[in-house]
Amino acid sequence: MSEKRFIDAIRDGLREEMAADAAVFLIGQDIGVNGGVFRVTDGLLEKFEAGRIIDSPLAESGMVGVAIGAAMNGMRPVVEIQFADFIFPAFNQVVSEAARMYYRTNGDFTVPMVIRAPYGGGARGGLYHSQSVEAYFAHVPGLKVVVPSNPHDAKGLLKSAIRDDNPVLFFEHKLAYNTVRGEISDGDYTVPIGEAVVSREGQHISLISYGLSVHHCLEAAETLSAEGISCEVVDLRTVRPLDTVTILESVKKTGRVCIVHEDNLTGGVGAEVAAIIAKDGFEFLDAPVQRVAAPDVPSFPYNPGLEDVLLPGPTDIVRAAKELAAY
Amino acid sequence: MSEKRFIDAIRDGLREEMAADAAVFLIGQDIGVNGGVFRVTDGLLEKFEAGRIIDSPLAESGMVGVAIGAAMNGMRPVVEIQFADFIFPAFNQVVSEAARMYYRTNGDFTVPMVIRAPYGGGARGGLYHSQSVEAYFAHVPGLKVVVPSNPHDAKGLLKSAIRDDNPVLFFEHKLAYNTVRGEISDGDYTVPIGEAVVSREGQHISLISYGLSVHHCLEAAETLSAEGISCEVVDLRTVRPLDTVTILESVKKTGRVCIVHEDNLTGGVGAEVAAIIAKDGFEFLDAPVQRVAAPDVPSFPYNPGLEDVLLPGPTDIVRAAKELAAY
Amino acid sequence: MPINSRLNESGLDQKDAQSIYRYMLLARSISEKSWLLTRQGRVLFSMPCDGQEAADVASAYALDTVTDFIVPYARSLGAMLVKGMTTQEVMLNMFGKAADPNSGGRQMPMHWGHKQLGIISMGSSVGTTIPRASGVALASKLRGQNAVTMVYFGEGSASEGDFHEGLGFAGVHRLPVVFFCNNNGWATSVPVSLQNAEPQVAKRAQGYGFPGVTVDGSDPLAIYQAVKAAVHRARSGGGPTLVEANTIRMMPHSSSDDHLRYRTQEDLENERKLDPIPLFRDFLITTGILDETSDQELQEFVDLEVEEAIELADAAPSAAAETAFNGVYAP
Amino acid sequence: MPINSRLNESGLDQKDAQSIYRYMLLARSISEKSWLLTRQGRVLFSMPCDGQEAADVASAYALDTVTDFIVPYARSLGAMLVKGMTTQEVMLNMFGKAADPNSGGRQMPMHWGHKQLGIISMGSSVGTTIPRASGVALASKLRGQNAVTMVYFGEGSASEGDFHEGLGFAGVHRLPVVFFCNNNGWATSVPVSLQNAEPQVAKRAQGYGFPGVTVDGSDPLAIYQAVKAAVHRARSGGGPTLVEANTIRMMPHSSSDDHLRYRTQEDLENERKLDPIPLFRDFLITTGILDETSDQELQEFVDLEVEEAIELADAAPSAAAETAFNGVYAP
Ligand SMILES: Cc1ncc(C[n+]2csc(CCOP(=O)(O)OP(=O)(O)O)c2C)c(N)n1
Ligand SMILES: Cc1ncc(C[n+]2csc(CCOP(=O)(O)OP(=O)(O)O)c2C)c(N)n1
Ligand SMILES: [Mg+2]
Ligand SMILES: [Mg+2]
Repeated sequence: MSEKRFIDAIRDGLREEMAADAAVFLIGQDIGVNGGVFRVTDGLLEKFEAGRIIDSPLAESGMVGVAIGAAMNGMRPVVEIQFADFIFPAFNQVVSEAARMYYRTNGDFTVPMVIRAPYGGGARGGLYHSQSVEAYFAHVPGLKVVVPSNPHDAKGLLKSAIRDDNPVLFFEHKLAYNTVRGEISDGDYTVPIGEAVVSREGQHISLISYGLSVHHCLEAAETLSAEGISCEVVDLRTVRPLDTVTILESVKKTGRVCIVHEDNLTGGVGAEVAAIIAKDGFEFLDAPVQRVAAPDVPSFPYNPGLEDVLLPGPTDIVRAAKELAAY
Repeated sequence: MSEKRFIDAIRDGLREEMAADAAVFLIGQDIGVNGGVFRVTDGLLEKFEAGRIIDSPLAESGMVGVAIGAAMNGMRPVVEIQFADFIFPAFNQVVSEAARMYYRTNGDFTVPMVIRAPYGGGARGGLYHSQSVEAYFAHVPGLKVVVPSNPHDAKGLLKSAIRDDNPVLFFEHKLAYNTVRGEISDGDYTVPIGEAVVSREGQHISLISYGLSVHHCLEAAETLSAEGISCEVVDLRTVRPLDTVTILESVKKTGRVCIVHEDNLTGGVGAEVAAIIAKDGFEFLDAPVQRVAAPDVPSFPYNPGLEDVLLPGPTDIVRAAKELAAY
Repeated sequence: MPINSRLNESGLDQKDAQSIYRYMLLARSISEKSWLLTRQGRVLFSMPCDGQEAADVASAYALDTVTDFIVPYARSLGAMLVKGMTTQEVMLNMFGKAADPNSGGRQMPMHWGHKQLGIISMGSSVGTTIPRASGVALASKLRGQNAVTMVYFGEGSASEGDFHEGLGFAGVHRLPVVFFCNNNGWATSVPVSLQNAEPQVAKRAQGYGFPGVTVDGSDPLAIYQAVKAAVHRARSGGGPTLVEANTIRMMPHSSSDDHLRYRTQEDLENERKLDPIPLFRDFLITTGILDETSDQELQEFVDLEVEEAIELADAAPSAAAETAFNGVYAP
Repeated sequence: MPINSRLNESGLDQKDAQSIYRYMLLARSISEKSWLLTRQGRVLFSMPCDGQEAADVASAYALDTVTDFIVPYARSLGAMLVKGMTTQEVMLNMFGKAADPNSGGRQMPMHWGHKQLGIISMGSSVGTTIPRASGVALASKLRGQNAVTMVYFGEGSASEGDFHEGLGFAGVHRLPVVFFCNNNGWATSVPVSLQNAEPQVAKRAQGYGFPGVTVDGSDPLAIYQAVKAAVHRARSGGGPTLVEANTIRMMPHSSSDDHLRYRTQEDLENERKLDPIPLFRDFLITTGILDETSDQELQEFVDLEVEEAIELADAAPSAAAETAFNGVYAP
């Protein structure tokens, strides 16, 4: 075990998988000499043969299309989209092509491709460098969508994603890169895609979340415990497929649920989690299903005051949890 | 009042709005001489001056980008995407640009644009001519999303959409064009965006739906009434913004809900409706919230047997409703 | 140029010419019969390739049909046959049956894909194939394999942004890929004049730093020669080429289309003069490579092959309905 | 060519030349001071335009600044000034304040848009502006107005599919639009050699059926002349032109970038010789249009204007936090 930053865990994961499998290569904007705008790929260029790290032209659809083609011809590309916000030009390639290649060819072709992208607000990036985009992809059969919250999971899930024969979207909160640290297993390990984990045990309320918001939940749980409210924090880790077993077990235990994400409320991943609970967890429920999320505004404005008022955080979770506890 | 086909109602709406406002123009593939692949614009070319109906190159992103630009310079474009499935190349223009223009310019610019597209399965169109895509857009602040079920609403909502200063997505089920008929008001009328309607009153179960699926609900309600189960059918008509008042009123009345759509289950519009009910309708609920939707498969395969087994229909609704009634 | 030396110059021998002719006849026969099947309601959809058989067949003939890759589009039937898809397989595809190697009936007819044959699967969203082809070629290059990838598309689809992004990337990395554009002058009902102000797609190549050539789409020898050179260039590290064939579309866009809504009979009849099949037949007969009798026999043989395939495909089982739920994710 | 006749030939008079020079100085001063503000943490983001002031200013100068439209990109500061945005407004934008006419602090700095000035709002997603510009021009044409639309973008952004689709459409409809590419050789850290095998973007124009020209981006007279001709062509129904200026990028990509990770000092110093401001100053002084004293005065005046704007903008109120919830939908 050793302590690592989130960013280093991801870089280690990339380096180890590239070293282990010659089919793995990276493609993205500014990922070569420059090491990526967040420096995730810093130092990798020197370590590998030419062609293993490709600085792409400014053309997201082409980049993903190229990766799909390479994946269909035996490679395992890892694409970096500079900001999650800029995945939309490639939406058609991801949703119409990568996601359904296996199904449409009746199992003949696979697309073992990973798309990594930094997401999330709080970095004063304005409307186009702050978005959460996981909900769009969590709706798509054929895709897997991973949003890790800590270095250990990030590395283990990234390795699983690269070894997976399906296209996987892998979202990394940009604030996590340098601020989130954690213990990480030694050696080669993986974390399975599709399994949630209980990050903190609790009795009264289930806080269900993923990505950076898990830390807000843990913080809120700490605050609430001082007031005698015991929260269980479920870290989904994967938002497609959802681990319904772990979700429902927690609901069964607590009977009260608050789902938390940084994405906009309406049609976010929280909606699906709430719908699952409203059906299969109905008998366990002692209170309305709460959601804490960004309001329905197009991402976060640039001006810090305007951004901060929209960013969901521990205070909002505490408020919602108290409402639940009082119900 | 007169009886019209769904397709004629839409064509009338287009023609009347074009005649009434010189700023309205149409752009799409094959919509000119050919009248559109579904013939929605049939006969319009001769009626209007050159330039009012533009046959676009095969370039959806460009087409929508052009429409946005024209809308920002005083026009009210109506874009036809040939099949809803082909809106994905334009996803970035719709989601990053049109949806947030008003917000990002602090109210300086509006984008009064309508995007029409035929959606839905059952026409043996295979994986790329059968999709429901409304959920992707229902997640986007700044967009309005309309899915009418009958000729009267289609015409009235289309007129509202064209006169709206926000970008509106308008989805028309391709099976409805020639098979769904209905009475339609005379003269110039509109139907407001954002208001659901109760298509059939009932006591025991609320069937909440939109688009062609409303007809499946009505059929199921008829079947169920023979067995003493009284269903209320709520036609959402608009899936963003959702009419939560009408939804909750119906749930309050019945206490049992089944949401129905043709789109895939996970992350569909039904998830958001269920989440709203699980929160604000929790006290009214007497049973788990059910959803009837297409399974999580990438759209509908071409082979009729493979398609039919996936298409949700009246039988599925009857089954779900009986489960609810028995709960 | 004397007719015989045209053959010599193209690099093809008499056997090749016969083989190309046979594939062209086969593609035409399948296309025509598929059309009839849609009129009879036995098949639900077809996209005829009538008029572009020379382009498809002769271009694919310039590939190493075992190791090279094809990224097709819906009208690439001729190329599919050259690449090794059997008439039987094509007909299983037309009928959407379980044994269809392209998709087991999941995709619409003529949505090709066959991993073992090196045919990279296509969906319906046009243009997406183009960067994919660059990616297939990139993979070959990264592994040091000298396979060439050829991608087919229509001039209408070349308006999509993916065309631009796919060609741009291939240029930068000098990828072993040939971009083959069938310019038939129509994107469904939209004439080329409303698609692009420059009607020849090949003119765009210089913007990507590699050559573009336009050839007569009714002349299999010219097509073969142009593509052979492009394939050689690609295989020897010279990078991509954009080859454009000016072809004709003798039939409606698809079985759902009625081209008389936007084309005149006269226009269609004029175009028929460029039908590559009688033109090539005349050439082969004039040069003594073919005689009337063997042509007659060949046509009958081909028709028989297609008829048999139709009957077998029609009788073949569809995939069991429950299988529609399967195979969303690879294990 | 004798220096004075160069001015005559360009169609500009002495006053114009002085005005262009003043705008160039102003853009440089704002850009430099904004950079400093980011280093001080008073402003959070900037995208310097240092090195491309001639391209931005002289091109915009060729427009009718009242009736024509500009679709800018983040480095189009010089064009914004010519189009009528005040230094004060620019600084309100840099500080993200409520009175910023571009977005009231909602967008990042240098994300321009101002309806009354005919500046069409841009977001961050590069390339999307290009078909939008064609749409703005289409609207003018449909209404029979003879406004011209000019859209600015970098050569890196010209790799996006939207570039292709925007130019294609404009060509077909002969729209009154000028596509202006600032080719500074870099897309952040990616050199043009990794962006496209053909380094000159203007070469792509012929593929869309209209002319493309490349000009020296450090020479305001050449730029003005080329754009003037393009604007004239557009206004008189001749359709679009793609004008490419070979410019330099003297500063890092943005305040978040460190260009020494991928560029050498030597490279930067060499490029500095093409700095358009001293070059144009020399020209003006040699031709007697400017003297050292008035130049000095002008620079001080400009700097003062910027300093004052900074202080006012810094002191100006931010939008109230609760307003962040407002204005998602137009009423
Ligand atoms: C992205 C997308 N938009 C629209 C369509 C509908 N469509 C299918 S083929 C076609 C025309 C294609 O024209 P072209 O590329 O010239 O090929 P051709 O049919 O002439 O051989 C259209 C509009 C589609 N399949 N995909
Ligand atoms: C769609 C999209 N992808 C990536 C980015 C990130 N990005 C912003 S500017 C830029 C480089 C732009 O290069 P160029 O167009 O040449 O303009 P320059 O900065 O050189 O003036 C990149 C990669 C973006 N803004 N939008
Ligand atoms: Mg064509
Ligand atoms: Mg550049």
